[in-house]
Amino acid sequence: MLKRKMIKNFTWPLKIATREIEVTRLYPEVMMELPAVERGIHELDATTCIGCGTCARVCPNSCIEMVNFKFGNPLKNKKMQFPQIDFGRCMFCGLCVDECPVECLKMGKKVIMAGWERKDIIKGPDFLATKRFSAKEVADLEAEAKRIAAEKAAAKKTAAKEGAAKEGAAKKPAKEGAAPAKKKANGAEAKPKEGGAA
Amino acid sequence: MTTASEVLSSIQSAFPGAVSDARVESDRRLWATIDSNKILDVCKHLTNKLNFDHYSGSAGIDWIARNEMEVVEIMASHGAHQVVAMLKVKTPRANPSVKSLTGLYWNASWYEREIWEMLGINFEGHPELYPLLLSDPLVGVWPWRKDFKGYPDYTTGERAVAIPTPDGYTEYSFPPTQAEIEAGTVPTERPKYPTFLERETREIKSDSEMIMHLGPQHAMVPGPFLLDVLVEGERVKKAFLDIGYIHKGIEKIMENRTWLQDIVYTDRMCYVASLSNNECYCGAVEKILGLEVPERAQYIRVILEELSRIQSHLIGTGEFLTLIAGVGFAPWQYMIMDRERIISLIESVTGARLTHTFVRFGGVRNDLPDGFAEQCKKDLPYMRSRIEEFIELFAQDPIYHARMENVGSISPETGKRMGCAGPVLRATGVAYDMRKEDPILVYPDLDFKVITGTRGDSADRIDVRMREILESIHIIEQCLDRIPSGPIKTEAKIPKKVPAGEAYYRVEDPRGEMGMYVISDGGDKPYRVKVRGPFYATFQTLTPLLEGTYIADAVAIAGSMDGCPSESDR
Amino acid sequence: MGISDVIPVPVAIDEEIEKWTIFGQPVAEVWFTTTEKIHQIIQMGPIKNIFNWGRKNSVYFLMQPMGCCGVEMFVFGAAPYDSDRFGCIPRNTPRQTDVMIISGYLTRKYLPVFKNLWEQMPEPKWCIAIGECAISGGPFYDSYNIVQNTGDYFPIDVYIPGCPPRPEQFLEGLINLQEKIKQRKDLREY
Amino acid sequence: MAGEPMAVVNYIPLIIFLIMGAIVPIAALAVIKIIAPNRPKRQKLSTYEGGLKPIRDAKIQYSVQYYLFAIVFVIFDVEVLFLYPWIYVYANKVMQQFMVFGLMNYAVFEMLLFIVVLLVGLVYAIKKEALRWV
Amino acid sequence: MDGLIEIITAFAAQEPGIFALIIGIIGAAVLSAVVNVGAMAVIWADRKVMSDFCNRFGPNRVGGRWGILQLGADAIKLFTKEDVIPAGVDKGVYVWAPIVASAGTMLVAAAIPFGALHIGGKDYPLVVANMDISAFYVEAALSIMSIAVFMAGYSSNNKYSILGAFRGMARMIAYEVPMGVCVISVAVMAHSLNLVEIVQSQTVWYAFAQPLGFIIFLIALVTDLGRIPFDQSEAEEEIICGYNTEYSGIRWGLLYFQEYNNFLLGSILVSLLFLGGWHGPIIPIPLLDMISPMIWLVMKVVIVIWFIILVRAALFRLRIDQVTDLGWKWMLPLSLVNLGWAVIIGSYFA
Repeated sequence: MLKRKMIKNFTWPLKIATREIEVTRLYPEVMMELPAVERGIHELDATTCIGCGTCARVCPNSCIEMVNFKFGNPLKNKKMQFPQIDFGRCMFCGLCVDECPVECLKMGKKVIMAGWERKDIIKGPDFLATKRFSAKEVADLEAEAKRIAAEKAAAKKTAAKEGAAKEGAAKKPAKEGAAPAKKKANGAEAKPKEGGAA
Repeated sequence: MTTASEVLSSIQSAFPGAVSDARVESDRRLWATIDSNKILDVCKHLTNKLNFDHYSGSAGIDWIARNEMEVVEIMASHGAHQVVAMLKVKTPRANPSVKSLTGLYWNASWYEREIWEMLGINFEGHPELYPLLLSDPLVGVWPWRKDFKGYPDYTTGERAVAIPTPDGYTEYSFPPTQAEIEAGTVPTERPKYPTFLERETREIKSDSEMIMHLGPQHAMVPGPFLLDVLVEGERVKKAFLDIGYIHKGIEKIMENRTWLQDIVYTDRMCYVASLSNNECYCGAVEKILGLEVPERAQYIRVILEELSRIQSHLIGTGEFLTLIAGVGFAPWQYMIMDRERIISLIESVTGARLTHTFVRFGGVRNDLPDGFAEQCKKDLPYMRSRIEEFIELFAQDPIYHARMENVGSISPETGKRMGCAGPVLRATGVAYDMRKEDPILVYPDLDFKVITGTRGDSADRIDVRMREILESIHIIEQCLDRIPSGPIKTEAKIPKKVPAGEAYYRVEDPRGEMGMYVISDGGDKPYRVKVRGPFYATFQTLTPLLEGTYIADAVAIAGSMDGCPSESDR
Repeated sequence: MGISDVIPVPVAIDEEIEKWTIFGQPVAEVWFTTTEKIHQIIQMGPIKNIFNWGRKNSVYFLMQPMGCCGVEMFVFGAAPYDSDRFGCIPRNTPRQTDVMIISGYLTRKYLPVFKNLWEQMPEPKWCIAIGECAISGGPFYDSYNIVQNTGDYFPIDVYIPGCPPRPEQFLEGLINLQEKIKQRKDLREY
Repeated sequence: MAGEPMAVVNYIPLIIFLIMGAIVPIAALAVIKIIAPNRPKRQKLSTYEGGLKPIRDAKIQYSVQYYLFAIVFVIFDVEVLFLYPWIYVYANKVMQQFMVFGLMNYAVFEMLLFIVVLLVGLVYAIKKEALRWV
Repeated sequence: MDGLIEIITAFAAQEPGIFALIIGIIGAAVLSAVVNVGAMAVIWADRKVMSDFCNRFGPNRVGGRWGILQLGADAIKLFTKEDVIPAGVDKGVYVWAPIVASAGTMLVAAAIPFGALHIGGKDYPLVVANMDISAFYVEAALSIMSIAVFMAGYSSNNKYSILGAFRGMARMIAYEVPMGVCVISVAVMAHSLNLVEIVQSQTVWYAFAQPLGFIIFLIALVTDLGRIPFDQSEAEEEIICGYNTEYSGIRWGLLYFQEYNNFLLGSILVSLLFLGGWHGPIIPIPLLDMISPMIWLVMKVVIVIWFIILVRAALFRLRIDQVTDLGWKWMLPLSLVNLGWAVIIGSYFA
């Protein structure tokens, strides 16, 4: 009995000591391979984001805020609002990703982030967007958006006119119909301009 | 086998008129509203005649619309039958007071103290109605009441004012803002009671005794809690436990988030067993919703919960080893190394290391990745061989035996009476495992044993955990063989609003029986979520165990409980 | 500002010392001028750099697990991530530590305790906030018992987001702290 | 060796070493007086005990049982001290000629007797639980 | 070479006082450097070997991949750390504890032979104070550390410290007697208490001649050094850092350093008493043959140090009552038995 006691205590560390070091992950030099489903730092596909704000609403921690960002798709995202994530509050639960209707928000394999100041870890769409349009493309799309808006406004006007003509009523309803259309066009224009100037 | 309806009829025949409203959900669940004057007799009857020897906790609910409060006593049995009786006792909201069960059940003390400090329900006959989780200035605001305005309207954390005390310490006060004073969230009258320190200082009887703080910052504590020992020499004469240093108010927060968002909070209750907590919450909600989980999703859940159990036991035991052997001891590092493998496996499915948010209503978040089964088949036999090595290491080490054997022994009767949970209870020889008692998911189809010990001491607790890992590996291997293909989420649409109802769901957490009592009032947020944490139950038993031991033993006992203060504090 | 402020002279022998002279000068004055000179030399650069090299390569942290991050802190110190590579080892008493890792929820009950621990650390000391709860209160930001904005109470040098951060991020925080010490950009002047 | 006079000069280096051993830490402490920061604060100087304020002073009356240890130690240590001069007797060539029972020399016999007495004393102390830890 | 030695011996015979003074001053200067560098090497080895057993790297960022400068970085940091003397401490004792520890180790170093030079077929031991009773003296001086531990713990006015102090003292007194008896058993066989003579008399290593004594001495030494499984006086998981809980900066550094100093000196003592000291075959290469006794001694010391580090990685910590029980109820009787054995063996087979 006595001779078998305590032997393993010594043999096990000795056995391990003769082995090559394999368990230590050599972080600063080599980042370990993370699985495909890793919930790391968010990646935003700005070309498809529609700026609906679902992510901001579903976040249990309300760490997502919608901010302006100019390199998106004004066709889909008229307000040009994109998520800005306060990583000082994000808990990487993935609910925003699950709930995103167009799957433009993803969580990537990148996990490393450190900030020397509190504001360093609040990351706007500029940091998050892995896919984005260039300034020129945005300008094109804006023009496109303008054109579409104008077309729509024209269509509405004509529709309103037709309606008015059909009903043969007074000018009032026609005016009502036209005014919102105009406003919409203005709104679509104003936001990107602001972004463009900045 | 006793069923819930039999229990109900037994109560009704023994105490006619005591049960005012009853609902038998299934063979295993009974909801009954008991006359508040007869609750003690009913409980006695249940315990003596119907084998309800497991007081599983109680929940306080503030029904502000009905202008009444409710205390739900959760009663179960240690294996004699599988009925969980939920006995509701109603009390008016104006001056809430119910009878205390501490005379009948030793472990009722903490549950009732918690309800008192959170909801202000007085318990007649409770010997020491002191605050448990909250700091002294917060007592009297009754934060879990529905009309508590401190949350979420006015959050409190931002205005701490540091006050240096004359003897060189800093205290913080949180002076009320104008808005809070107007809203009336500041307690005007506080109940009078001695503070924790005053209470324990009274116990010092002679000059050779001293009170030593083991915590809140101490190498022993896995999270902040205060274990004070009154020692003479090195012999512990009395131990005091103060928890609540990381009380986060999860139950209150969960009432103010949507059903889906709440999953996130269950993760953070016990971070080394977050999958079990996910499962517990989602299972309860699924029960209310009446959702069926696809079989593949059930298997995935079982696999991950067992993996989670393995890693939890490994880190628990690893921490324990550092306590009795110092950080220089090599094998605890081997445990952490092995745990990394399991963590990698879990991470490859869930995408996170600790907080998974993986289980969803009616399914799971994502499917098993390609190559998962192969990786498991590679890692699990390795794990098994390692665990066998650990068991051998402990078995042949005389110092380990000298340190651990007959240290902190719990007899089966004491274990039941004190309401221990999980490996701590099973080490005493009571085979009480939720996977067998209250089977969920596909556990009934799987073949596994409930591991029990014989002596109930610290060595046994570790041994039970180690052998449970082997059993978990066995379960996972079966699951991998049997897992069918198919959807991982139910096809039924999950509504934003959950219909009114209530459910109590129990799972076997790595630390034992975890139950969640979820009440819905038909809104998009839960009306009340009550968590019955396993470590909360086990934690209470710590203080009587420590009496008469040495300080080194006290550390070993506390370590062998595999503590998770985050879960007990919530 | 010198490395040390005024060297306190013991009260009892204060007068005694004032009488002493060396080379015709009062001893206390010689002492003060000498230390002043030494501080000036240290502040000039090279010696300070050596000091900072030593400080940055020997960062002992206070073992204080507070939440989920506490578990990762455990792993961070153990074999799989091996913080010892950077000369960073856990100590249990604040008296012997250099960096406080806030690894979780800071509650109202715990704040004074934590402040005490922080104050009892000898300078120079640094503070790393690990995880959401330590940075902003995290998911419990609106709880009645949680202290938000830890930065108001502790001078945090490095913020590491994550919930909990991976142990790699602990290392990243450590490396950032080392960089900060090296560049003397940490919040405290020594 | 036995029989040679003790060389007193051999003890001179000890004094030098003692001074040297004391100078090194004193020099280190002097260095930190100059180069280390010094910002005493009331709270910094307070006693550490898990972050909380300690309850009462640490200077307690330690258990009396503990001092029994010390007493037993003194007894045994003094007895063991007797063994050191004995070695000189044992090593003495002259002494080795005296034989007891024709088996062993006188010094050895004496020593074995002494050991037995010590062991009896030890057994007594253990039986009386003088060596039970507090 | 021989002439030089002759001159020195002649001088030593003529003016023993002055010779001792000169040797003392040179020795103190050299040895304090050697011992301190040695202790740093031991700390470094402790960290590196420990990490080996855990399959990790240990310090590898400063001073190449072996992390040789890690200790330098630690030392610089400790020197620039704030000097905190807590308000409640008994200041005089608190300040003096590290100094006592340091002086104690230097006293040990004075009497320990650090090897020998093999010149002209003769071993010239390298020892500063070659006393007649140096074995006894060294064994006694090794436990000055316990006094320092008690001073540090008792003056700190901290509950963890005070328990550490009492534990350290109880542990020391439980193992001091067996350790002394083991030294006596060795002296019985060697017919001398002089360490040099003990080494020279070891035709058979005393580890083989009296294995029981060797084991007891090793255990007692580990206890004296306060290393696992006998590190109760600073059991980190029970009483934080034990006696040095309230020590910070260089004061803690000194205490910590002296532990390792003692570790080194204790290991040398084991090699001298039981492992044949610098005995070993002479390497037949010029110059190397001169220092070959040193090489053997260093090898033995390294093995002893490595073994004690292995023990730390392999064993659980004992409880303090078990430690004292083991000391009084097993070690002391067994050491007396060993003494009887040594006496009998020594008088019939020596």
